[in-house]
Amino acid sequence: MKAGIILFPGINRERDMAIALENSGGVKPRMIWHKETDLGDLDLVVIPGGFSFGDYLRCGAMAAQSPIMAAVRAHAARGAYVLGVCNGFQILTEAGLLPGALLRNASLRFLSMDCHLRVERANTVFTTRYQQGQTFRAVMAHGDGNYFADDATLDRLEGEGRVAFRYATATGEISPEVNLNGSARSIAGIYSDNLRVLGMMPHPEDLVDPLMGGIDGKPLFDAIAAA
Amino acid sequence: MGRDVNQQLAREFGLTADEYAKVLEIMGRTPTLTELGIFSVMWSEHCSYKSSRVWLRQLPTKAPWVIHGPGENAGVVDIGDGLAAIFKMESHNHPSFIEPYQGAATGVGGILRDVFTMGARPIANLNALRFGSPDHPRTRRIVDGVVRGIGGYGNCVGVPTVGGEVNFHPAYNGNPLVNAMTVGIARQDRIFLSAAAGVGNPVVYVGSKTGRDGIHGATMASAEFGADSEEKRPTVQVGDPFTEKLLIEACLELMETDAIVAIQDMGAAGLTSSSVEMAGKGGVGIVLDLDQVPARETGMTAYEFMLSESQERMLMVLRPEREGMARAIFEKWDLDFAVIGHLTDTGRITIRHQGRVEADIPLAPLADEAPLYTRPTVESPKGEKINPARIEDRVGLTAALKTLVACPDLCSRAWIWDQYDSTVGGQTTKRPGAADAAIVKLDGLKRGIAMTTDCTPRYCAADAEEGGKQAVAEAWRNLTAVGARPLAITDNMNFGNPEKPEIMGQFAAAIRGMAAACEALDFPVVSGNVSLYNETEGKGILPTPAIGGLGVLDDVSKAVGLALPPWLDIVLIGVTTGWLGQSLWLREIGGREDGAPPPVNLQAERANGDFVRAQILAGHVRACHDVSDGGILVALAEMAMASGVGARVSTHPRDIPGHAFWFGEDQGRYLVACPDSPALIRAADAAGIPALRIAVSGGQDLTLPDGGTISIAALREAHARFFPAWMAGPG
Amino acid sequence: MKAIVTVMLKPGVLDPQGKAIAHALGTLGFAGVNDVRAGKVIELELTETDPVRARAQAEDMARKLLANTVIESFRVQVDG
Amino acid sequence: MKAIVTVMLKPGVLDPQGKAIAHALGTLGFAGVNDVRAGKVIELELTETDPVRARAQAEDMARKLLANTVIESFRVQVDG
Ligand SMILES: Nc1ncnc2c1ncn2[C@@H]1O[C@H](COP(=O)(O)OP(=O)(O)O)[C@@H](O)[C@H]1O
Ligand SMILES: [Mg+2]
Repeated sequence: MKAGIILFPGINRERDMAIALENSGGVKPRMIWHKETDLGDLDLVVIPGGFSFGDYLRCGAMAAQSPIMAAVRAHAARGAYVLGVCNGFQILTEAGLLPGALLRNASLRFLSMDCHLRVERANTVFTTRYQQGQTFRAVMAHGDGNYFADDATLDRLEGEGRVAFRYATATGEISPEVNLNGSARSIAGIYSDNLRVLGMMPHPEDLVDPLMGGIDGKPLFDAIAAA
Repeated sequence: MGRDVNQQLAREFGLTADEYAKVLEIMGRTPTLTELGIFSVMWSEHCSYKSSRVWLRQLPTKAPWVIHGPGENAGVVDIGDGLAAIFKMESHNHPSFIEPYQGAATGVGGILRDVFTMGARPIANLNALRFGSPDHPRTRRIVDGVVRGIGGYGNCVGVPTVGGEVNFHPAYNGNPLVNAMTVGIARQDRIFLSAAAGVGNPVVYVGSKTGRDGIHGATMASAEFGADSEEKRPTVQVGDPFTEKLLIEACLELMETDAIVAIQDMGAAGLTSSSVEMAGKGGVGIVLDLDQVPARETGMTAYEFMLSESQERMLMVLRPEREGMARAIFEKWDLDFAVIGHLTDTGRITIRHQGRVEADIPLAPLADEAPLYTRPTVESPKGEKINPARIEDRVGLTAALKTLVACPDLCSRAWIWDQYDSTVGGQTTKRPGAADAAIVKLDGLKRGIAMTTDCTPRYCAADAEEGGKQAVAEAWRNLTAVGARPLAITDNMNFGNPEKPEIMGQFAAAIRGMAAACEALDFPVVSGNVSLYNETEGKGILPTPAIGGLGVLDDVSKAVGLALPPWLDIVLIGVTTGWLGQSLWLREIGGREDGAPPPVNLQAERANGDFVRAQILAGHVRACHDVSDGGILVALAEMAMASGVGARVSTHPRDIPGHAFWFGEDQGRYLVACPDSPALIRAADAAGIPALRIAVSGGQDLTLPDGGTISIAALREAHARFFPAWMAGPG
Repeated sequence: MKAIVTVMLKPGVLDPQGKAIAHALGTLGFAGVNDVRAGKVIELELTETDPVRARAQAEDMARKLLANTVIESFRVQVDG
Repeated sequence: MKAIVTVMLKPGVLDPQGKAIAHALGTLGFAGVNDVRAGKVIELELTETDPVRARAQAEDMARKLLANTVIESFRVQVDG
């Protein structure tokens, strides 16, 4: 698995992501500056979290216009894998690679805490190491994670099995109390129509080491590494 | 501005008649407006430490592991593996009162720059906050803005905010304290200092453009708030954390090379203090051409350029042959890069602007003849020792515990830290609330850094010397409680008007106490900051010497947190006398804020702590928590709430009243949860350390010695209530 | 020439900020506030001096960057 | 009656958003953008039907809540 991490100015979880990828795959990912235009023959492109361009104007809006995004589009179009986490998810929606948008958290506050995600589909390249319906812990750290799409789009995502994760209780119940950012239908992550592009708000990469509080996020990276 | 420079103007700039006379003597002529501006900021309290320097000298600053003590942008200690921790704390009190969000945000930005300017990648931020009474009409908006500002800046730059402390007291109604601390890590062979060298070398400006931001911020920080503080408002600066993030990355990239001779952030008094200090420390001269300074606004004068406090800027001296390479790095990161001058052998600072010399000052006297005051001190009477037997308990243990865990000074701070990204970087081993000190692991190593901020202002108000001692001891204790080896501290001395003898008396006494504790605990001061004039219309704050402590763990997997596991014995380490003076029980339950604060026995402190640390590192302890605000029962409740596991508490020694035993605030104590308490107590006996088994963990309730029972769920509910409920209130 | 681009959330997109402001105005004692919507305004100082062309430019910028038309609508106003 | 409150940073106050937007527009190939300032707009639907009183109300709200007058200035526009 050849992985690359895209660096936009203001991205800040690239090192966390590199550790998680190397930890599972054994290979250091390539770091790719946003002004580059060629991704080479990477299998996986990761857009990590942070505040690209300060999140000024709208989260992800300016990064979505960067030169590298044409290459990311081509990479996705040829069926290669893309993972966008947090700001990465916001950038993928702004770039039109995933539907919908991420609005301000309903509480209007930054949310930094653990949450539980329910695996809505366990047979994608990202989730083979999880069980369908199981929950795992991930670290939430965002101000704009409130997933929005119109009802037709939400129906289509659900109908096509493209909801990746939902915010849930530890035991897998969906409820407004644990949908802290107010996301439509408790959606925490979605796939592209070919299931090869995944965008998600919480950070699996910050739970891959028992010393940092757990390894709930590790199966996701193990699964990609094995793909 | 076109005003005549004279004594009247000098006074408006904050210089006394004597100070202005000294300026005239140094210059041998009437200074220009720009020169007067430079003198006034360099000789302000904020930059010159003129009231505090004589006292700061008493602090111990040396230890074999100290690489750079006070005098550089931040303190530097050896943490092993060829690495150094670089850290400092700084206040942004006055700006945070005027504009809480931007004041706090730019405070974080400023302290980050002090740390990465020395070559360290920042790995953690902490903060120490004091606010007015929750009932005061301004407090809620200040808390909201300060917390958002700290989060807004820290989250965006991608440095985890891992710890801090918060107190409320009416003495801060008109003057909140916002003290921010940053810790960074550098290789010991790549530490960058600020002393300029190399006549002819280019002086380079990088970062954001200069605007008319915060002109005279340094003198504002050196003056009391009066009715005219509204007038001072335009001096507020807006932070740009995105640019700061770029600046961090660009500087660290350049620091991988040999291009930099010297570097200094532009903090208070911006271009003035950075250029004066760099050239002054290096014993060289400097010429600046202000026409080359990247400007955000048009028509700026030399005076404005020199005094602007625009954020996110740095000044560097480079090797001339590396200029092109350095420029390319900063351009890659979309940052301004401009050669704005060069070093000379004149020993003077010469400022040119639009073909004119706007300032020409000899550097040595500007530094050496800076005013230094030994201001008169009067020590305040100390609180009286309170006999616990004479304080009646009218509420019982259960009700008192429930009230205490819910009060603003003890309730859960989750509402705050839930707004701070504490995990970015992927190395945070103990997040806020998990342990007495935060722990961040070093990438790729077993080693980790433990950090804490501490001060108990109500103790300092009752007895500044004991309070100063206690603040240092508590920081040391909190590091010890996770298993870390305490190395050094940074401090932030927040006091009132130094021209009042009783305030200088508090300052002197606090320093005395701190120095004694630093000495006894081998815990030197390596950096710090002084914030004076924290008063509103004559009313002073509580004396608040905030301490930022740093320790090291050779192996972070050995660290313990405070969450109580089930089926363990809980052993109390240290002597309990039932000290109720200045305790939170006395204030919240007894309705009295008086008495002498608990004394710190430094020998016992050290012995107890060394014992606890050794037990933790030997693997005999599963959870540990120091006993501080609220006493033993509050400490135990905090351990129980952290895990959801209850405990059954034993009876206590008969010679002390129950409420005094369980809620008194004697110092130097810890609760440790261990599987084999007889062995631990035997070891303690052998070492002469007081140890007493006080509880057994398990179940879902806390069962108290008077038979009362309270569920952990109910405690948690009471503990969590205050902040969200208060914040949802009007206004 | 100055162009002012105002970007608002589309009707149907939840506006928690507007809601929070409405609530806060209520607690401050302002009555008679039926609805509040919060949006962004971007003021562009353009070299272009022809109002028609300036408007077209600003609209193009809004479509490409300033607004996300999945959730937002915009209006452009050109000032002499 | 509708009142529109536009809140901008005061002249001279650093506007990081505006700066970043200007930069992004440049990267997108838009030339002739000399300056960009970013602000907020709050649209209030008021019960008040008298334009003078509606304006006075909105100004009061702006001063008390909508604008942070330490660093921001505001303007109010009342729409029929
Ligand atoms: N209370 C203190 N104790 C020890 N050192 C201090 C104290 N206050 C300031 N210092 C040291 O004095 C130097 C100048 O501090 P300061 O002016 O706050 O730095 P900066 O220029 O970054 O604002 C620093 O090295 C700082 O660590
Ligand atoms: Mg400095």
